[in-house]
Amino acid sequence: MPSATRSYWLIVLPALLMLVALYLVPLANVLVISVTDPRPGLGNYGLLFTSSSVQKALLTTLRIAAITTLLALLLGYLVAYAMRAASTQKQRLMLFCVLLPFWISVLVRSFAWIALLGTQGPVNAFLVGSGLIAEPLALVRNETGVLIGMVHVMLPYAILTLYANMRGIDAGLVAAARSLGASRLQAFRMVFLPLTRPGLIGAGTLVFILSLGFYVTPALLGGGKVLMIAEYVAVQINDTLRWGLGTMLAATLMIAVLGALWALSRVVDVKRLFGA
Amino acid sequence: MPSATRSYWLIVLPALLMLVALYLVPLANVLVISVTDPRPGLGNYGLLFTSSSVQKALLTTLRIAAITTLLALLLGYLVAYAMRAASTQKQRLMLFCVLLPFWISVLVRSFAWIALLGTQGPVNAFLVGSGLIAEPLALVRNETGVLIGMVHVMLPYAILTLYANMRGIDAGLVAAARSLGASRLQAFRMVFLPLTRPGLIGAGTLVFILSLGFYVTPALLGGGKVLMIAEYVAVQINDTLRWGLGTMLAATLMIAVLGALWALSRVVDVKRLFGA
Amino acid sequence: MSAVRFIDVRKSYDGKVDAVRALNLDVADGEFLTLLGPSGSGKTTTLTMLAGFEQPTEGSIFIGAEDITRVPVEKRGIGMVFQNYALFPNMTVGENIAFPLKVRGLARAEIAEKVGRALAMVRLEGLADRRTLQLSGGQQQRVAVARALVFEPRLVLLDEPLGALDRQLREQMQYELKHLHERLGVTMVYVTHDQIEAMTMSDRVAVFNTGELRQIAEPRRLYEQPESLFVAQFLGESNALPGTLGDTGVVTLPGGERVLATAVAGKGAVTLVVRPEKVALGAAAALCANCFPATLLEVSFLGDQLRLRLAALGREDFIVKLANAAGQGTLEPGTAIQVGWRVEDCRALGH
Amino acid sequence: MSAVRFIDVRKSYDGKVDAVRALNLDVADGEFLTLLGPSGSGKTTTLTMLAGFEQPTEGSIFIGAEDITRVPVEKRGIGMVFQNYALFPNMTVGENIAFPLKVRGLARAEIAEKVGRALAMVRLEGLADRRTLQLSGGQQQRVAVARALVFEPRLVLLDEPLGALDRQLREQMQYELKHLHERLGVTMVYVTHDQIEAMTMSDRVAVFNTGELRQIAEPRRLYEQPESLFVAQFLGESNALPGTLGDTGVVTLPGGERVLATAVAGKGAVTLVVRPEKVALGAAAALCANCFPATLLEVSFLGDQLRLRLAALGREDFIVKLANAAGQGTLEPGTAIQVGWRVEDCRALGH
Repeated sequence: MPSATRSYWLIVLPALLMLVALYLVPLANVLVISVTDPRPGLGNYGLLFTSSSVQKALLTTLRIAAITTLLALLLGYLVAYAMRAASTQKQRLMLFCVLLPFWISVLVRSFAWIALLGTQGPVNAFLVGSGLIAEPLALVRNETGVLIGMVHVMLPYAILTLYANMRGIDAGLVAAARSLGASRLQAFRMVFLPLTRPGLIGAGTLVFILSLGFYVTPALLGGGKVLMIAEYVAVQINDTLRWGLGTMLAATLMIAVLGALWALSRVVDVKRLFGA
Repeated sequence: MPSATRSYWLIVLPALLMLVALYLVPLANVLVISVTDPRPGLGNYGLLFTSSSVQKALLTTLRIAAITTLLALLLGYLVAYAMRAASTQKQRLMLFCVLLPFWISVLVRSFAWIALLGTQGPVNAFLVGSGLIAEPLALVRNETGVLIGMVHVMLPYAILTLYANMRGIDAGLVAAARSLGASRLQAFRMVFLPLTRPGLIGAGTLVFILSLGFYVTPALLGGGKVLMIAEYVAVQINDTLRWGLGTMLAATLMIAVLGALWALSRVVDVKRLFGA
Repeated sequence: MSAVRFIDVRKSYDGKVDAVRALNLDVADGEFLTLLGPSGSGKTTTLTMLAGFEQPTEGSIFIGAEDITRVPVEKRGIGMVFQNYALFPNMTVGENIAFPLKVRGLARAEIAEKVGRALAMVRLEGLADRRTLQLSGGQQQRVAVARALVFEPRLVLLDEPLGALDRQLREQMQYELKHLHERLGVTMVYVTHDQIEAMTMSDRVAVFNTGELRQIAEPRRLYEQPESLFVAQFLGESNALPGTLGDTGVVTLPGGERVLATAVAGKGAVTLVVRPEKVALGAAAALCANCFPATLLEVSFLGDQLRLRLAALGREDFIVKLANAAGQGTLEPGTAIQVGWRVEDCRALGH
Repeated sequence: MSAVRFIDVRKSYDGKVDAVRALNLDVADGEFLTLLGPSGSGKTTTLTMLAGFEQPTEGSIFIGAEDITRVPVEKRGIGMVFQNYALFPNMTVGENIAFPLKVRGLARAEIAEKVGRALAMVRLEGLADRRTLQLSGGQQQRVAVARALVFEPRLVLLDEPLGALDRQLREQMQYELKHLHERLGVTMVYVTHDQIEAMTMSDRVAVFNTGELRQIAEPRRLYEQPESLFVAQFLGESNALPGTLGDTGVVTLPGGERVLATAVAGKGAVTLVVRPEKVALGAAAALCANCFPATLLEVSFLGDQLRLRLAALGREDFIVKLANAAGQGTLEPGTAIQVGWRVEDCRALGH
C-alpha cells in the first residue's frame, strides 16, 4: 500500500503545515518578543510582581472573570434545564435566542447595552418615571456594566455546554430514581445534579478562560474605568508602544489559558464534552 | 396532570423571560434608536443611499467578507478533508490547532499578527535577509493584513462546520462508488463533493455573517485604513456621538444577518447542520 | 384477590387517538404475566400507567385493594427494570442497589445487609464496588433486577429487559429470570415484542394490538387456540387459507376443497389457520380428517428443523415444518405427497 | 475452473496478530458460498480482500485465471452489496442503479434500458425517480442488489445485507435473494453471522473462527457432521458431554456410562455432541444403540417446538427438542423417561 500512504500524506501534510503556520507561529512569536523587547531576559515578567498597575489589572480581570463565571453558570443551568424540559417548539425558540448572539457583532451588542442602561436609556427612564428611584442609576461605564455585558456574552457558551451535557443524560435515569422511591428533589440531587458535574466544570472553565481575554465588551461598557488585561495589552501596544510589556501580558494570558485547559483535561474528558 | 404542567411552566417560563430580556430587548432598543435619533423617521436609513463614506464602508465590508469567505472555505475544505483522512492521533493534533483560537483572546492574536507581519517582523526580516526582496513588504495596516487576520479568525468556524458535515458522510459511500467502478477522482466528484454541499453552504454563510460584523481584527490589522462597518459604527458612537447613524448601521447589519440566516434555512436544515 | 386490576382504562395522549382503550385486566397474585404486541400496540402504555409515569385518561387501576390511579410514582412501591437498565452511572453497583433503601431512610447496617443479599441473589457477589460501566450487558441487567427487588416491592415491572442482549445471553437470562420468579413468588408484569420470549417465560400472556387487549391466556392455549387471525399470525408461523364456513364446521376453499375445521367464527367468510408443524405428510396424512394432494416445491434446511414449501389447495406457499429428527427420510423437490391435519389443529377464524 | 481461489492468504493489519491466516479457499462457478463466523473471525477481512479494499499480507487471490491480488477495487468488476446498503443519498433510485454504468461510459440509451431491466428484476418498477431516503428498508436493500448486478459482474459479494432488517422482512428477503441467485446463476459470496440464514441460503458454508477457515461443506453436512466442537456449537444447539474415547468407538463418561459414538478424533479426551432434536424419548429410545434413564425437569413451550430439560448422564442440562406436532402426549416435570440416540447422531470430537 505505498501508493495509499503517499496519497494520504499528500492530503494531510499540507493541512498540518498550514495549521501550524497560521496558529502556532504567530503565538510563538509573541512569546519570543516578550523575552527580547526591549532587552533579552525575563525583565518584563518581573513587572508581574512589581508593577501595581499590572497587578491591579490582573486582579480586576480575575475578579470579573470569576463573578461572570458564577453568574453565567447559575443562569445557564436554569436555562439549559428548562430547554431540556421544554416542548420541541419552545426549545427551538430558546435555542434561537441563545444562538442569536453568535451571529450578531459583539460590538453592536455592547452598544445596545450602553444605549439601554445609560442614564438617558429606557431602563433608567422607566425606573425614574415610575417613581421607584429618584436619581438615575449608574449601570454602565463601571463594573456593573461590564458584568452585565460579560454575562450576556458568555451565557450562550455556558448554556450550550450545559445543554449538550444534559442532553447526554438519559431521561430514564430520573424516571428510574422516581420509580425506586425518590421524590422529585431527591432524584435531582442524587442523580441529575451529579451527572451534570462534567458540564458545570466544562462550562465554568470555558466561560472563565474566555472572560480572561475578552476585550470589546469590557472596553466599551467599562468606559475606560474598568481596566482588564486585554484592554491593558491594547493600551500598551497601541498607545504607549511598549511591545515587551504588552506581549508579556498576552503570553501570561495564553499560558494561564493553556494551564487551565490542561487542568480541565485531567478532570473530565474534554473531547467528549464538546462532542468532538 | 395539572401539577406536572404547573411545575413545567415554573421552570420554563422564567428561563424564556430571561432570554428575551437579555437578548431581544437590547437589540429592539437599537432598532428604536435608529428611527428616533436625532429625530423620528427613516432619515438615518436614507444615508445608506446618499452618504459616500457609508457606501464605501459597506462596499469594503462586503468585499472583505466575500474574499475571507472564499479563502476560508477553500483552506477549510482542505483541512477538514485531511482531518477526516488522518489517524486519530493526527486528528487530535489538528483539532487542537483548530480549537486553540477559540480559547485565546482575539486581541492577543491580532497583535501577534502585527508583530509577525510588520516591517520589522520576522517574516519581512527573513525575506529581506534571504535576498528574495529588497524592501520590506507592507503586510499589515492594509487590506492584506485584514484579510490574513480575518481568514485566521474565521478558518476554525469553516473547518468545524465542514468537518461536522464530512463526519456525517458514511465512508462506505466512497468505498461503494469505488467498488462499482469509479476512480478516486470520480468517486470524489460524483459522490463526496455533492454530499458536502450543505457543509459548504453552512460554513460559507457562517463565515460571511461573522465577517460582516467583525471589529477587533480589522480595526487593529487595518490600522485605521480599512474601515469596515463595525469600526464605522464604533467611530460614530464613541467619537462623534452620532447615535442615530451608528444604530442605523448596526440595525442594517442585524437585518442583513437575519435575512442571510433566513435564506440559509430555506436551503439547508440549519438545525441538523450544527447538530442542534 | 388479584394483585393488579385495570378497570375500564382508556389512555389518549393527544385527545384524538386512543393509545389504550377499554382495558380490563386482572393480574393474579404471584403471577408472571407478559404483555405482548407489536410496537404501538399499547403494551408499553399499559406498563407506563401501572408504573405511574402516565395517568389514565379514564378508568382506574388497583394494586390489591388500593386505588393507585392518582398515586405518584415514588409512592407506589413498584420495582421496575428498564429496557436499557437505567443504572446510575455516578454510583457503584452497591450504591445503585442501595438507592431505593437510602431514599426510604433505612439504617446503614440494614442497607448493607439487604444489598449483600440482593447481590448474592443475582450472583454478583464481590462486584459491589465496581462502576456500572465496567460491567457486561448481562451483569448490568442483573444489577437492574437486584435494584428493583431489593426493597421487596409488591410488584415488579420489566420493560423489555432483554432487548439489548445478544441471542445467546438473552436465552440464558430468560431462564434466570423465570427461576428467580419461581423462587421469590413476587408478581411480575413483563413487556416484550418477542413471542418466543413471552411463551417461554410466562404463566399467562396478554396479546395487544392497536390499543386493545386481544386475548389473554396461557402460552400453549394462546398458540394452539387463538381467537383471532391477529393472535394466530403474531405468535408463530401459520398457513392462512381464506374460505367460507358453512354448516357443521365445513369450510369451502376458493378451489372447492372442503376442510373440516374447529369453528371459532360464525358462518360466512373465514380464514382457516393451520400450524406448519401440525401438518402430517404421506401415510400419516391419510389418517387425518383433512387430507389433500400436494407437490413438494422447496426444502429449506434450518438445522433442527426442515421447512418445506408445497403446492397445495391452489396455493404455492403451503408451509410444513418437520423436526430434523433421527431417521428422517429424504425429500426431493417435485415429489407428489399428501398433506393432512386433524380437525382440532385447524381453526376457522372470523375477520 | 473455480470462480474464485484464495492461495495461502495471510492478512495482518498491525504486523502482530493475523486477522486471516493460511487461507485456501475455492469458490465454484455459479455457487452461493457463505462465509460464517462470529465477529473477529476473519470472514469480513476475507470478503474485504476479495473486494479489493485491503491487500493480503501474503498469498494471492485469483478470479478465474486472473491474479487480482494487486488490482485496484474499481478494476475488479465485482458487484458488492453493503450491510447498510450504501446508497448514494444525492441520487435517485434510477441514478444509483445507473452509477456503475455511467462510470463505465456506456451510452445513455443503453444505460436507461439496463436500469429498467434491473428495476424490474428486483420488482421496483416505477420507483426510478424516488429519493433513496423515501424507501423502506426492504426497498433500499433491493436497490442495492440491483446496483450490484446491473453491470453484469462476474462475482457478487454481499456483506450481511439483511442485518438491518426486522425478522419477518429478513426471512422474506432470504428467499428472494436465493431465488435471484438461482435465476441468474451468478457466483455469490455472502457474509453473515446468522447460522440459520447461512444454512437456508447457501450451496456451501465456510465457517471461520479466530482467523482460520474451520470447515467448508454443504449446510446439512456441516450441521450433522461437524469436524470440530466449535463448528458443532456455533451451528445450532447441542448437548456437549466430555468423556474419554477408547477402542472401537466407545466413549466413557465421567459417571462411567458408555456411549457408542462416531469417532472423529483419536483416542483420549473427547467431547460427545448430540443434537437435541435427534434424541428419542420413551419407547423409541429403547430401540437406539444408546439408551439411558433420565428425569424430566422442565418443559419450555416455544410454539412450534417443545424444549425439554432433563437430568441425565449425571447432568441437569440435557436438552431435548420435540416438534409440537399433532397428537403430542403430555409431559409432566418429574417423570422418569428414557433418552436414546443412534450412533450416527452422536459424534466424538477432539479438542
